[in-house]
Amino acid sequence: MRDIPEVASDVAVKMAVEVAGLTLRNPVMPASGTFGYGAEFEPYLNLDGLGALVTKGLSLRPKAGNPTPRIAECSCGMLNAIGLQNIGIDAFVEEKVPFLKGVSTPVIANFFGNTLDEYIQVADKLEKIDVVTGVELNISCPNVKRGGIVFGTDPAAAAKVVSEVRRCLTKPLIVKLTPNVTDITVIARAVEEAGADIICCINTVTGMAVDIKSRRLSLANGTGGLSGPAIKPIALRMVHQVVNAVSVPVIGVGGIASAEDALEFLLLGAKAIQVGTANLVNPGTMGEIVVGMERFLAESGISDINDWIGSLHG
Amino acid sequence: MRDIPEVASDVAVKMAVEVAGLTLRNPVMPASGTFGYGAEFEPYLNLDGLGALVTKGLSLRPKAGNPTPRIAECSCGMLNAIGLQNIGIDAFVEEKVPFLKGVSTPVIANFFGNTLDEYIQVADKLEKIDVVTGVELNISCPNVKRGGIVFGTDPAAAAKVVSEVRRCLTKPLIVKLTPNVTDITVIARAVEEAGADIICCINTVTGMAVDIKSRRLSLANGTGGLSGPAIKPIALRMVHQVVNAVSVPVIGVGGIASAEDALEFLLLGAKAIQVGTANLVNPGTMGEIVVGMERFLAESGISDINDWIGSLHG
Amino acid sequence: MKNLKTVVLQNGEIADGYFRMAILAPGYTRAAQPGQFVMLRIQEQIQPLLRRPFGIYRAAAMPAQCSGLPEREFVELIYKVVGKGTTLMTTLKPGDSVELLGPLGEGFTIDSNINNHLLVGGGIGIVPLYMLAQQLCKRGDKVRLLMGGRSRDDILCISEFERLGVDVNIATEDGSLGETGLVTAVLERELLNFPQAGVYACGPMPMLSAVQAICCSAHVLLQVSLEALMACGIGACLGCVVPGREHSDDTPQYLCTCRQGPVFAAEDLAWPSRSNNDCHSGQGGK
Amino acid sequence: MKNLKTVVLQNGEIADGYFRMAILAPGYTRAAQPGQFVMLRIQEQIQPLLRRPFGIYRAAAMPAQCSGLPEREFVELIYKVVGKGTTLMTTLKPGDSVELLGPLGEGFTIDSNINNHLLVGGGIGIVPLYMLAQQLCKRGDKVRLLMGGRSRDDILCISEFERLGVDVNIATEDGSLGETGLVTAVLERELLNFPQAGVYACGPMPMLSAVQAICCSAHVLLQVSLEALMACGIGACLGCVVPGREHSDDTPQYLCTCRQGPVFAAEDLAWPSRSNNDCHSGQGGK
Ligand SMILES: Cc1cc2nc3c(=O)[nH]c(=O)nc-3n(C[C@H](O)[C@H](O)[C@H](O)COP(=O)(O)OP(=O)(O)OC[C@H]3O[C@@H](n4cnc5c(N)ncnc54)[C@H](O)[C@@H]3O)c2cc1C
Ligand SMILES: Cc1cc2nc3c(=O)[nH]c(=O)nc-3n(C[C@H](O)[C@H](O)[C@H](O)COP(=O)(O)OP(=O)(O)OC[C@H]3O[C@@H](n4cnc5c(N)ncnc54)[C@H](O)[C@@H]3O)c2cc1C
Ligand SMILES: Cc1cc2nc3c(=O)[nH]c(=O)nc-3n(C[C@H](O)[C@H](O)[C@H](O)COP(=O)(O)O)c2cc1C
Ligand SMILES: Cc1cc2nc3c(=O)[nH]c(=O)nc-3n(C[C@H](O)[C@H](O)[C@H](O)COP(=O)(O)O)c2cc1C
Ligand code: FES
Ligand code: FES
Repeated sequence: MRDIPEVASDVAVKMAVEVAGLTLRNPVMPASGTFGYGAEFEPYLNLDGLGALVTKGLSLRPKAGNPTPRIAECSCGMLNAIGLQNIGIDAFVEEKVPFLKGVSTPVIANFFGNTLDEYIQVADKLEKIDVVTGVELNISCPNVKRGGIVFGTDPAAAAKVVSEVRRCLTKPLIVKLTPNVTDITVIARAVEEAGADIICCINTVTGMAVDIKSRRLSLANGTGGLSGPAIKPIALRMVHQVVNAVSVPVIGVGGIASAEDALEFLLLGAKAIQVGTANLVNPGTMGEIVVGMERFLAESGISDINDWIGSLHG
Repeated sequence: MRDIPEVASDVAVKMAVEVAGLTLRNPVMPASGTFGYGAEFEPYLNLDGLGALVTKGLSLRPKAGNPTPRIAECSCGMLNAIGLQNIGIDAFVEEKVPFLKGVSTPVIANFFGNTLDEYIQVADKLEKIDVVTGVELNISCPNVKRGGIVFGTDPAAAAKVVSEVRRCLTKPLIVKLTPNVTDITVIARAVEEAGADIICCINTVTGMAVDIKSRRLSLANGTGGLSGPAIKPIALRMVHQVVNAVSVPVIGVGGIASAEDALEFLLLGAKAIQVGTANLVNPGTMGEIVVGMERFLAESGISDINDWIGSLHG
Repeated sequence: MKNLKTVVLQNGEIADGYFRMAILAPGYTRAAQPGQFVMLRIQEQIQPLLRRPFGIYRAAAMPAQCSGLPEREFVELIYKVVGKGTTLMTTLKPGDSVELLGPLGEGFTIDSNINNHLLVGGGIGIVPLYMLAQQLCKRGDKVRLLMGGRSRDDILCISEFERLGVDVNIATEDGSLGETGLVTAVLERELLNFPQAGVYACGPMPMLSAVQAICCSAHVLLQVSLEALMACGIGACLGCVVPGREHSDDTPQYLCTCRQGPVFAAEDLAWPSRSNNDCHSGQGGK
Repeated sequence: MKNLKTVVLQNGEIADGYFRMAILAPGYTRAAQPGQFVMLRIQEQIQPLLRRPFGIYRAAAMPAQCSGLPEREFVELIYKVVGKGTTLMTTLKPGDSVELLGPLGEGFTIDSNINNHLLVGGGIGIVPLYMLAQQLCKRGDKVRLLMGGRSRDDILCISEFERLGVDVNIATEDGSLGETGLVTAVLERELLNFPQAGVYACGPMPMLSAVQAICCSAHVLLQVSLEALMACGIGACLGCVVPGREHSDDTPQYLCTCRQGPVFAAEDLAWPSRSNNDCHSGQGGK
């Protein structure tokens, strides 16, 4: 019986990365919606040992989310239809920002809107919050009819929201893409052109579960977002595609649960990675990932993680 | 230690289904490319106990397929980049048809072409092979640059190939769709309109794997098709969408490995199901699925599987 | 709250389909409160992906042994085999590794003005009531357990409650043990005898609804321990919410079962019974 | 060829990182041919998804016991722990369930005109050679095993070959057992002594390539047992192919390792060595 290892190591590997103006202690950060607002993980993790903190998706007004059941376990994955429940941007400032001020890690605020105007209003507010170092624009949530899917699957709509939001923001702007499209490179290029500093992919893959005993869909919402190890091959493919399609840096997400998983995304050229579902399974995961990456790189004779990033052999 | 159960049971459940002119003993059939040409499974399965046999995808000329490595295991799934290796339609007639004549189960020939003309030529030939009861048009293989992806992701191109092939065929025409699209209902409606008798979904989801030890992509082809339990939630979602979008019957495929999995797809309204990767893991799977479905239905007091199909509660 | 990489000490069947598992758990004797739960990771594998939530039945310590083994704290779970995870749990043997996240959630609130307590359990709902009974008995209060189940096989651990000094009433639907019928009938009767009692209930939702309706009309305080699908157990995913008192379809109000619960004052929740709103005056806050 | 739902009889470490497992396998003593393999399903779970291929080391029967146990046929595997599946295999205990698909593939072809045999093994490549040695020794032929490995830990089961009457030469790269160096050096030398020998090799690909080049120049017949990634093991998925003799980038020719192999006549395969084509006249078909 042992405790979860701390985020620290004396292996001499330089882990810091620069991602379009964001200076990160290491390339590991949580995926939005799987880390609450950060404080929930304090007992299990040294928050100051992470590359960044990413908040639950914020909207202009508080959002109650979908009816229950909201989650279902699947083979090597889970479906969620939380429906973007969140306390809203104002309560975030009041209730969560004070805690985040005490953390030395850069804070990235994930946000979304139901309309273009809402996106802009939230961006305006986020620009003014000091503790927010960067923002992550979610144009990809597949759960809420008007909360993303229209923006994220159509290149013109995606470009529009990105350029509008861009105008309110001096902070680094991450745009998070949905995998539920025929060709993710088309969307990636559109949002790059519209002013995205960083592209983050992927959000969840739309899925469904059904219960043959009750003969009902398992989620009250019908469909939900598939996440976890099951989607890692899809995420790797899309990160590879996007890295080769755009020149802005890419953050890889999808099914990362171990240092090896994280190293795979970096090898394909992702400059940083996010951990989602694995935080729910084991709140100490990200600490273990940082330590594991350092160990692997040290053993491979690599002293700077930037030498690993994108170093895939022909 | 016991042997795999036979495909047979004395439970009094009517298992036969009618699918657009195809009369099937039960709704269970193999997914193309995971069952060879049938004979490979004789030692493990009573071929006459299946709903249908579906062949490996056939092309006009023999096809060598992709270089190796061609497969990679993933969490709850596998990637394949076989590249549609097959013996070609003529060798099929010479070498495989004689065996298939000895099987009482309807034979469905899966096929594809690199060009519209090739599709038509193969369809012409299949129409003339007596033992072929139905055909399955693969417009969805994601592995071969010109062998499908263009047809399967664009509604106009999909409709074109379907209507051209339709003209050569009196036999029931199944069209198999790729999941790698933004909105599968658009493609489904297009191929329905163009003359598909049955829609089959889904083919594999494009994915990738990478090996951090060799720092290479795991598949020689780069990307591959993800299959197995990992994709079941995606397949269920798409089957649900397509069932609600078209009026032709739907065959469900993707991650089915047990009777419960099969019953889920049928509950959503699929009229039949295909088993792919699970055949590779356990060549007796389909026999176990048929027996397991009968048992479940009998225990649920359902005497005709048609009463189960589409009986999802509001 | 910690994530312990620890080991199973004991695991065995105690009744048809019910198992009891002891897990090495330093710190739990002091930290665990009645009504709290743990998230158990059955094996360090990807499948099944999610941890499983289980109420804490008991936290205790094995004394140090002459053989040199030091004192060892452990936590005990009692689980019903229902699906993939619990089936896998039955295969665990002493020494097998598990991960234990906990103790989690808000447990029962003990009101010092109430000295008479009715604990109502249905089947596996017995679990969170034992530590509650321990604490209440330690205060010298009068504690009565009303235990229901389908048949005698669903009535667990009764003698352990009796040893604490708890009076026990049993009701089974098939009459194989105790009275024949539902435990809610017993509750209605006992509330006549103890009209000032505090009620604490854990069991299937239909039972909890019936208990709520009864307590509501009897104007007694009720706390319920709920189950909900959980991914994280720590308030991060918002998968485990239940409708709160103010909930309506138009203005949803969701409470987090893993963090604001699993024990709730009944009056904080939305109940199907229409009389609910009338209750709130009668029932005190948690 | 059958899929047996069966049980493990024995499983234990025989050298650092190498295990030996016996599995109950009715029918195998008659059915299994030297060089064939099985696909093992380690547990009836979704993860790891695919079966793992293993050569058949030996198939035999335990005699009936006075205690009433009937005669039991079993198959023995020897495996190296390299990844997820083989790590999981080390945890299997007697009585644990596994599924065994086999015996599969085409094994070694024994040419009755050849009476002198050189078996070349590298590390775990020893596995398919034991049954081959059994059969060749039974014919009264002269059989010599040339065994290579990184260090003494990689040299397995030698005494069992010796008990069959096989002469054994060992070479290790670090010199910790036998000669220092590569087994291919031993082969070159022995081919001078036995210029008419048939050669049978199993081991890592670089070793097989070197063996092929040597046999090619020596004009002796070579059979090689290959490894390939496999999903099905029965010729259904076409995942396991290797380039055949006629293979080129323009006109690929693929052979199915699980069905046309795993043992191939070297001349039927494509080899990196340019001298390959010159060989074919010198080497007979399998
Ligand atoms: C706070 C809390 C305390 C609990 N205490 C106990 C206890 O002491 N003893 C006991 O036997 N059970 C208890 N349960 C229920 C227990 O968590 C489930 O029986 C268990 O998770 C089922 O897992 P499975 O893999 O066997 O079932 P499966 O049906 O295969 O599980 C599939 C998914 O559904 C979830 N799930 C299934 N049933 C339930 C349920 N009733 N409640 C919550 N999630 C469920 C699983 O966690 C898993 O994510 C408690 C639940 C909660 C929320
Ligand atoms: C015909 C044949 C006979 C074999 N006989 C033996 C034997 O007797 N003893 C022995 O120790 N090993 C043998 N191997 C190799 C053995 O199959 C692999 O070592 C094993 O599959 C590794 O599984 P893993 O889960 O531990 O490794 P992982 O790397 O986790 O496996 C991931 C995937 O790669 C595959 N894989 C990894 N290494 C190999 C390999 N070398 N060959 C084929 N597939 C591989 C696995 O099957 C799995 O699908 C044989 C392989 C073949 C094809
Ligand atoms: C419970 C849950 C809630 C999520 N909420 C959000 C969200 O609010 N905003 C967002 O952009 N992504 C959200 N996601 C998606 C994740 O950030 C991530 O993109 C996805 O889960 C894939 O990564 P994973 O496989 O590591 O979980 C959520 C995912 C889960 C599982
Ligand atoms: C090895 C392999 C080969 C395949 N070959 C074909 C093919 O030739 N034609 C085709 O339409 N689909 C092919 N498929 C896709 C399957 O038919 C099926 O649609 C997919 O695997 C999803 O089902 P599953 O999860 O049950 O495997 C192949 C799949 C695999 C795994
Ligand atoms: S289980 Fe994740 S918030 Fe409660
Ligand atoms: S492993 Fe499937 S064809 Fe050989």
